[in-house]
Amino acid sequence: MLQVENLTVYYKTLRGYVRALERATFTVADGEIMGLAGESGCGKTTLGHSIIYLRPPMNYIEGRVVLDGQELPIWDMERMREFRYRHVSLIPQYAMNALNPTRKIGKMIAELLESREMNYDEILPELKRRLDLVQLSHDVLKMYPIELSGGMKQRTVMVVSTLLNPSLLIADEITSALDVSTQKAVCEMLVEFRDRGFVKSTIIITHDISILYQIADSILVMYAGQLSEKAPTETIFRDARHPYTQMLIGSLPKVGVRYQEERLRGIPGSPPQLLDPPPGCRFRDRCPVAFDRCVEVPPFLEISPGHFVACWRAY
Amino acid sequence: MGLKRSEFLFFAWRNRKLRIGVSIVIFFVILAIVGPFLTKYPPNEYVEAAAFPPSKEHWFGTTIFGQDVFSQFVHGLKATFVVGLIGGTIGTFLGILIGFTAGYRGGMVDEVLNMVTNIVLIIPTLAVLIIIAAYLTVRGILTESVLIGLTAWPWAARAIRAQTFSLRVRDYVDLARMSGVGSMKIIFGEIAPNMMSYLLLVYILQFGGAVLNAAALDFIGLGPTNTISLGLMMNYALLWAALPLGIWWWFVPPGLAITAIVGALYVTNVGLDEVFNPKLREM
Amino acid sequence: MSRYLGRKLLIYLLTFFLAVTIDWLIPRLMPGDPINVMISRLGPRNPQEVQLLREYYLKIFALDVPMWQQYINFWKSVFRGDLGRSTLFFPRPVLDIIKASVPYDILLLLPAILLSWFAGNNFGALAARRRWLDNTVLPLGYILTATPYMWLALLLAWALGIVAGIFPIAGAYSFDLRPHLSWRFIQDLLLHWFLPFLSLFMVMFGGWAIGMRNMIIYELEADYSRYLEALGAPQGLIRRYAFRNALLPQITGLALQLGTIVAGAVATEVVFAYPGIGNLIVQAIQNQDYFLIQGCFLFIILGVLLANLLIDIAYVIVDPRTRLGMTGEAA
Amino acid sequence: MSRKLTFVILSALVVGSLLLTACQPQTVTVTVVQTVPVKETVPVVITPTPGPSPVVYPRNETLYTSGKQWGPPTSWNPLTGGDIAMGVVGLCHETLFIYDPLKNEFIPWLAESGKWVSDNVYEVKIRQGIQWQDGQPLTAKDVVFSFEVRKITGASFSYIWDWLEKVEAVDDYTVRFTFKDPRYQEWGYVLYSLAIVAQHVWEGVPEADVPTTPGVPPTCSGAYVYETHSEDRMVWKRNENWWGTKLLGLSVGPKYIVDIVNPSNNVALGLFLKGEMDLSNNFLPGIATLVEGGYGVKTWYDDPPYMLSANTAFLFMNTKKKPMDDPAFRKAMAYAINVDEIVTKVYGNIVQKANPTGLLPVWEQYVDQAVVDELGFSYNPDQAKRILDQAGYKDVDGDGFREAPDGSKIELKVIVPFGWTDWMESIKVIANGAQAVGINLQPDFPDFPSYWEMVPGGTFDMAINNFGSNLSSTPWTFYNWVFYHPIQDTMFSGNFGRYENEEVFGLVDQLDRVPVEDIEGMKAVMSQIQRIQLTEMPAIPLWYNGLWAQWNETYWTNWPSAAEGAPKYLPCTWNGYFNMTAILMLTELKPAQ
Repeated sequence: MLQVENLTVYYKTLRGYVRALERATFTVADGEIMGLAGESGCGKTTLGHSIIYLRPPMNYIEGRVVLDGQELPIWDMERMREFRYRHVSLIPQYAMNALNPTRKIGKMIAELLESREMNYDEILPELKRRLDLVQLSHDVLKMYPIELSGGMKQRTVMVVSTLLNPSLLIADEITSALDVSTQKAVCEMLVEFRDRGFVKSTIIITHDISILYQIADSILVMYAGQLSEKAPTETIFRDARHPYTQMLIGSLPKVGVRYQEERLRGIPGSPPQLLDPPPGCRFRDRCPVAFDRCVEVPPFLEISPGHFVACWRAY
Repeated sequence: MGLKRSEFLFFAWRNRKLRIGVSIVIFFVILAIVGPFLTKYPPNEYVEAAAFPPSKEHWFGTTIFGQDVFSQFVHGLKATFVVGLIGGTIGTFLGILIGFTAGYRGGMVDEVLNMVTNIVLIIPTLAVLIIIAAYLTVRGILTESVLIGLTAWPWAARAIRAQTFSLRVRDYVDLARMSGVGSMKIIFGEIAPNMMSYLLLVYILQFGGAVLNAAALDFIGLGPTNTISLGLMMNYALLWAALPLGIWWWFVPPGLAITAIVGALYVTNVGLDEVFNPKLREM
Repeated sequence: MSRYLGRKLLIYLLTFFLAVTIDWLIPRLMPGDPINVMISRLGPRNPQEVQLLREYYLKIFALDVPMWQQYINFWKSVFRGDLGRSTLFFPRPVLDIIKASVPYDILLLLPAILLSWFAGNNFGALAARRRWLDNTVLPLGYILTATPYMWLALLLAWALGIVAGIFPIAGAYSFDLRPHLSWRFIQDLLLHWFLPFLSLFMVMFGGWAIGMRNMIIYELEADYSRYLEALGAPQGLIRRYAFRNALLPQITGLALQLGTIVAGAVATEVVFAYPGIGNLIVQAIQNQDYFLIQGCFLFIILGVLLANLLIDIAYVIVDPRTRLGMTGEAA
Repeated sequence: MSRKLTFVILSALVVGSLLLTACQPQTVTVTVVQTVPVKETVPVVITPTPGPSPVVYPRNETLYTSGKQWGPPTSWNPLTGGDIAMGVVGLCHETLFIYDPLKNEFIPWLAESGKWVSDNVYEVKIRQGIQWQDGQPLTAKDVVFSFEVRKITGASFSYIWDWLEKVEAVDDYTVRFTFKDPRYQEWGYVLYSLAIVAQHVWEGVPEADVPTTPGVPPTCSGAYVYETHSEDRMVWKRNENWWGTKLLGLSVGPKYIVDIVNPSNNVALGLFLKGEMDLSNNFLPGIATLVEGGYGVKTWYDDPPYMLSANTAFLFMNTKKKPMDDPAFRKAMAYAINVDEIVTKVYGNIVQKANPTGLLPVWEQYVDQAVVDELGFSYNPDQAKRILDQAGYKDVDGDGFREAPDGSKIELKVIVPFGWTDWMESIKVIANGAQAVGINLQPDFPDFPSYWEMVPGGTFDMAINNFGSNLSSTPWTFYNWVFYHPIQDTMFSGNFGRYENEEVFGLVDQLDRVPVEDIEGMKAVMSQIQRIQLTEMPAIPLWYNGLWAQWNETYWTNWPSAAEGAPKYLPCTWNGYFNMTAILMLTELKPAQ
C-alpha cells in the first residue's frame, strides 16, 4: 500500500524553480497496477522518480510518501538507499543501457546483492527460476549485456529489479523502445509478476494510454505538474470527468494501436511552462470548457469511490 | 545541443570556468596586440647592459646580450597566436573534411580514410615535423604553422567521424535523405549545425595543441629562423646558460605565457562543454 | 577478438611499411649531400682525392647501386638489424649508437608514462569524488597539462638543480664514474634520472588526472550508474564500475598520447642532456646525420607500434566488447 | 585491474632497466675494419693496459676538461685528416718538437735536436731511450715511416710530399729530410704538428683503411694511455712508463684526464660552477661576470679580455658574386661593421677587436704600422656611405636599400652555422650595420653541414669563418689561409671568398720560403701583402677569438696564467695545443691538497 500525500518536488535551475510536481496526493493499493499517464514533461517521471530516487537537480519541497505504513525518507539520498530495491524498485526507461557493459550479468547481480549484504548463492536458485519464467536461458548470467538483444535486456532488467520482491515497482516507459509484440509480452510479464506476488503495487509510467488499457487496474492522469484525474481503468476510458483526460482518450486513434508521437496533436495549444506557471487550473488556456472559477486551483477530490478529479466542472 | 543564442550567452556568462578561461586568453591577445607599442625596444636590438633583472626600464629584464625580454616576449606572443590560429584552423579543417567524409559516406571510403587516419595517428607527429622542418632551410612562423596543422588532424578526424556517424543515423537525417536532399545539403544543413558546438571544442584543442607543438619545435631549434617566438626564447635561454647564470627572467615569462594561454584554452573548453552539455552544467 | 586484432595488425603492418619507406627516403630527399660532409671533414686538397673518397663513402653508405636496389637492400638490412653507419659518429654503426641510448629511454619513459598514468587516473577519480579537490587541485592539473615539457624541465633544473643544488642537471651519471653495478652507481644514476623523470611525469600526470576526472563524471551520469543507484547500490560499487569503465578510454588515450610523449621526451632530454634517443635525434638533425636520423626514426616508430600493440592487447583484456567482436571504435 | 600487481610489474621494470643500463658494457670497439688481409699482418689494435680499470676516478687524481669535443669521440687515428679525439696528438701521439708561441721558440721533444744541414736538407736527431707504450723502442725508422705513410691519399699532411723529396734514416736515431722545394715556414709548422706513429702497428693496415680506421685504442709514445670513452666523454690514463720522466725529468700531474663532450653551454657552465670541471676550453657566456663575481673562476688575465687570442674571425665575402667582386663595396662593408658592439655586447669584452691586418697579437711585430695608418679601416658608417655613393650604389627604387650601379637589386645573406650562438648574434650586428648604410644584408643560420657546404663550395654571399687562422709558429699559415690558392671547385682550406690575385699569391708563396730566423725578410714580404690586403679588402678581419680557457683551483693548482710566477704555457686542450705547450701545463699542475 503506497500513500502519497501532498508531494511537491521542484527542479532547481539557474533561472529558478521549475514546478515539476505539486501537491500530489494519491494511494496505490496492494496488488494494484496503476498507470501514470500524461504528455511529456507533465511531471509523471518526476513523480515516479521522486518516490525512489530523488536527486539533484530535483528538490524536495514538501509532502510524505508512506509505503506499507512506513514513511520513506525520500529527501535523503543516503537513508533512502536502504529502502530502494528491497521495498521500492525501478525498471528504468533506459533499460537497454541499464546494465554495466563491462560486467557479466551474473557477476553484476552478485556484486549488487553483496553490496546490499545479501548472499548471491542463496538467491541464485530463485533468480534462475525467474529467468525461466521470462524465458531467458541461464547462460545470460555468464554473458555481457552486449551479447543480449534489446528484448532480452529488458527482461533481464525486469528480473533484476524485482528479484527482492519489492512492495512497489515503478516501471518507467518500459515499452517505448520495443516493438509491438515484445511490448505485449513485457506487459503480460508485469501482470504475471503481480499475480505471482513478486511485487505488491506497480506504477507504470507511460505516455501510451493504450498500453494501460490492457494491464492497468487504475489510471492516474497528470497535467503540467499536477494530478488531473485518477480512477479505475474502465472509469477513465468510459467516464472521464476531467476535460484533459477526455481529450487524451479522445485523441487516441484506436485502442491497441501504438501511438508514436510524443505530443498529442489532438489537443490544441501546449502546456504552460512550469518555471513560472499561471495561477489556477493549469489546463485553463487549452480547456474548451474553462470558466471564471478556473483561476482558482481546483482541489483533487474524490467524486465517486476511487475516482478523483481536479476540475471545477466535475464536482 | 540546440541551444539558442541568447540561452547560450546566458549560460556562458554564468559559467565561471568559461569566464576565467576567456578572460586570460583575451588578456594575452590584448598584450600581444598592444605589447609592441608599450615597449620602445625592438625585440632583437641590444639596448642595455647584459642580464639585467627586471626593472622599471626593462619590465622583464634583459637577456645576456642586453636585449629587452619584455619586447621579445610580446613579439613572441604574437607569433604564438599566429601559430595557434593558422595551425589550429588547418588542423580542424582537415579533421572536419576527413572526419565528415569518413563518417558520412561510410563503407569503403570510411575504411580507407580510417586506416589512413590510424596510420598518421601512430607515426609520432614530432618525428615527422623534425624531418620536414630539417628539410626546409628557410623557416618562418607561417611554414611552421602549416606544418603543424598538416600533422595535427588525425585525432580530430576520428572524433568528428564518430560524431558524424552518430548524427548520420538520426531520424531527421534519414528523413532528409529519403526526401532526396543532396549530400552536401544534408552535411551542412542537418549535420553541421548540430555539431557546431563540438567543432568549436575541437578547434580550441587544436589551437592549444598547435601552440604547444610550436613551442617544442622552436625549442629543439627547428622553429622559425627569422623571427622571435616564445619557444625560441627558451631555446636561447638554455643555449646561453641562463640556468647556471640565474637569468630566470629570460625563460620564465615565455613558458608561463604558453602555460597560461593553453591552460586557459583548456579551461574554456571545459566551460563550453558544460554550457553545451546540460548534464554537466553546474546547478 | 581475432578480427579486431587482425585489423589492428594490418594497420600496424601498413604503418611499418610506410614508415620504413619514409625512412628510406629521408637521406635521399634531404638537402645536402651526406657524402660531401664526410669528404669535407677529411679536407682533401685535390680533385683526385675527392673522387677517391667519394667512391669510398658511397660504398660504405651503400649508395653505390641503383635506387630500386637500394630500396630492397634497405629492407634487407632493416631485417638484419643493420642500420648503416653514422656520419656524425663515423665510423660507428647506427644500431650501436642507438643501442647505447635505448636503455636510458626505457629507464626514463616507461616509469614516467606508467606511473603518471596510474597516479593521474587515481587522482582524477578522487577529484571527481571530492568537490574541494575538484575545485582546488584540479586547476593544477590543467596548468600541468598545458605546460610545455621543456619549460617545466627548465624550471625544475633551475629550482632544484641550480638554486637548491640537490640534483645534477646533466647527463645520466656523474663524470667520475664508469657504469658498473654498485649502489653508488645506481644512486648516482637515479639522482640524474629524477629531474627528467619528474618533469615528464608531472606534465603527463596533469593530463591523465583531468581526463579521468571528466570521464568519471560522464560515467557517473551513465544509465548503468543511475540504475545501480536506483537499486540502492552503495557509492563504492558505483564508483568502482565508473572507474573501471572510465579507464577504458584512458587506455586508448595512452595510445593516442604516445606521439606527444615522444615529443615531450625529446625536449626534456635536450634540457637535461640526457643521453636517450631524443637527445640523439636532435644531435643527428643538427649535424644532418641522415643515417642516424633514419635509425632514430625507425626506433621511435617501432617503439610506438610496439606500445600500441601492447595497449591493444591490454584493451582486449579489459573490454569485453572488443573481445566479442563488436569492435565499434576502440583504439 | 589489480593495481598491486601493476605496481610490482612496474617496479620490476624500473629495476630491470636500471640493471640493464648498469651492465651496459663500455663498448670499446676492438674490431678493426680489416678488409683485405693480403699478408700476415699485425693488428692495428693492441690490448688495452692490463689490470682492472677503476669504476670511480679519484677526484683528486683526475683532471676534468671540456672544450675540444663537440660530438662523441670517434677516431683515434692521427693519420686521418678528419676529426680525432681530444688528446690523440699531444697526450698520446707525440711530435718531434713542440712550439711555444709565447716565446716563439721550438722545444725539442721526440727529437733531441734538428737543423738545416744545407739549403734543402734537414736533419733530426731522435732521443735515445724512448719507448712506445707497448714496450717497443721508438727509432728513426718510425719517424721515416710516419712521413712515408703520409703518401697515402686521404692521410693527414699528405701535402708535404708536394715539396719533400725523400726521408731516410741515417742511423737508428738520425733522420734526414731532403726537399725539392724547401718551405721553411711550413716545415717549422710540420715539425711540431705531425704525429709520429709506430711503424710496427701501422705497417699491417691495408692502405685504403689507413685514413679511415678509428684505430682504438691507439699505441703511442706519449704521457697518457687510452683508458676508455663513451658518447659523452674521453678518458686518458697516465702512462707511468713515459719516456719524459726518465729523459726530461718531467711528470704529468693528473692520473686521469676525463674530457667531457660539450652538451651545451648550459651544462658546461653548470658543471664548471659546481667544481665538477677543472678546465673549460668552452666559450662560456657571461664569464666576465663570473670572474669578477667571486665564483672562483680563473682566466689568463684578470681583466678584459681575460683570454689569450687564438684565432681571427673573418667576414668572407664571395668575390665571385656581385657586388662583392667590387673592392669598393667590400671596403664599405669594412667601415659598416661595428665590431666594438660585437665585442662588448655579444662577447662581454672577452674578445678583442682585430687589427685591420687580422694578425694575432703574438704576431704584432709583423704588422706594418705605416701601411695600417695609411689604409686601415674602422667603424664609420658615414665613410661607408660615402664609398658606396662614390662607387654608384644608390637607392634607386626608394625601398631604403641601395641598388647596384647597374640598377640591379642587392639582396645578400650573411651566414653562420645554426647553434653557434655567439656568431649568430654577431652576424645580426653585422647585418644591422650593413642595413644602416643601405645594404640589404640579412642574417641566416643554416645547419653546420649546409654552412660547410656553402662556404667551401662558394655558394654563399658572406660568411664568418676562422677555421684556419689559428695561432701557429708562422704567420704564413695565416696568410695561406686568407689567400689560399689555387682557386678550386671546393675550397676546403681557406680563401672562401675565392679572391684571385696572382701577385698576393706569389707573395704568400715567397713568405713560405723565407727562413724562420729571418724576421726582417718576413716583415718585408708581409708588408707588401698587407698593402694589397687593405687595398683590396678580400675579407674583413673582425675580432680575435679567445683561447677560451677558464679553470678553478678546487682540485688542481699552479695553472698557467699572466700572473707573476705562474707557468707560461697555453691552458688549452684543443687539437694542436698540447704540442703548443699545453702538455707542459699538465706537468705543472699540482693537486690542491
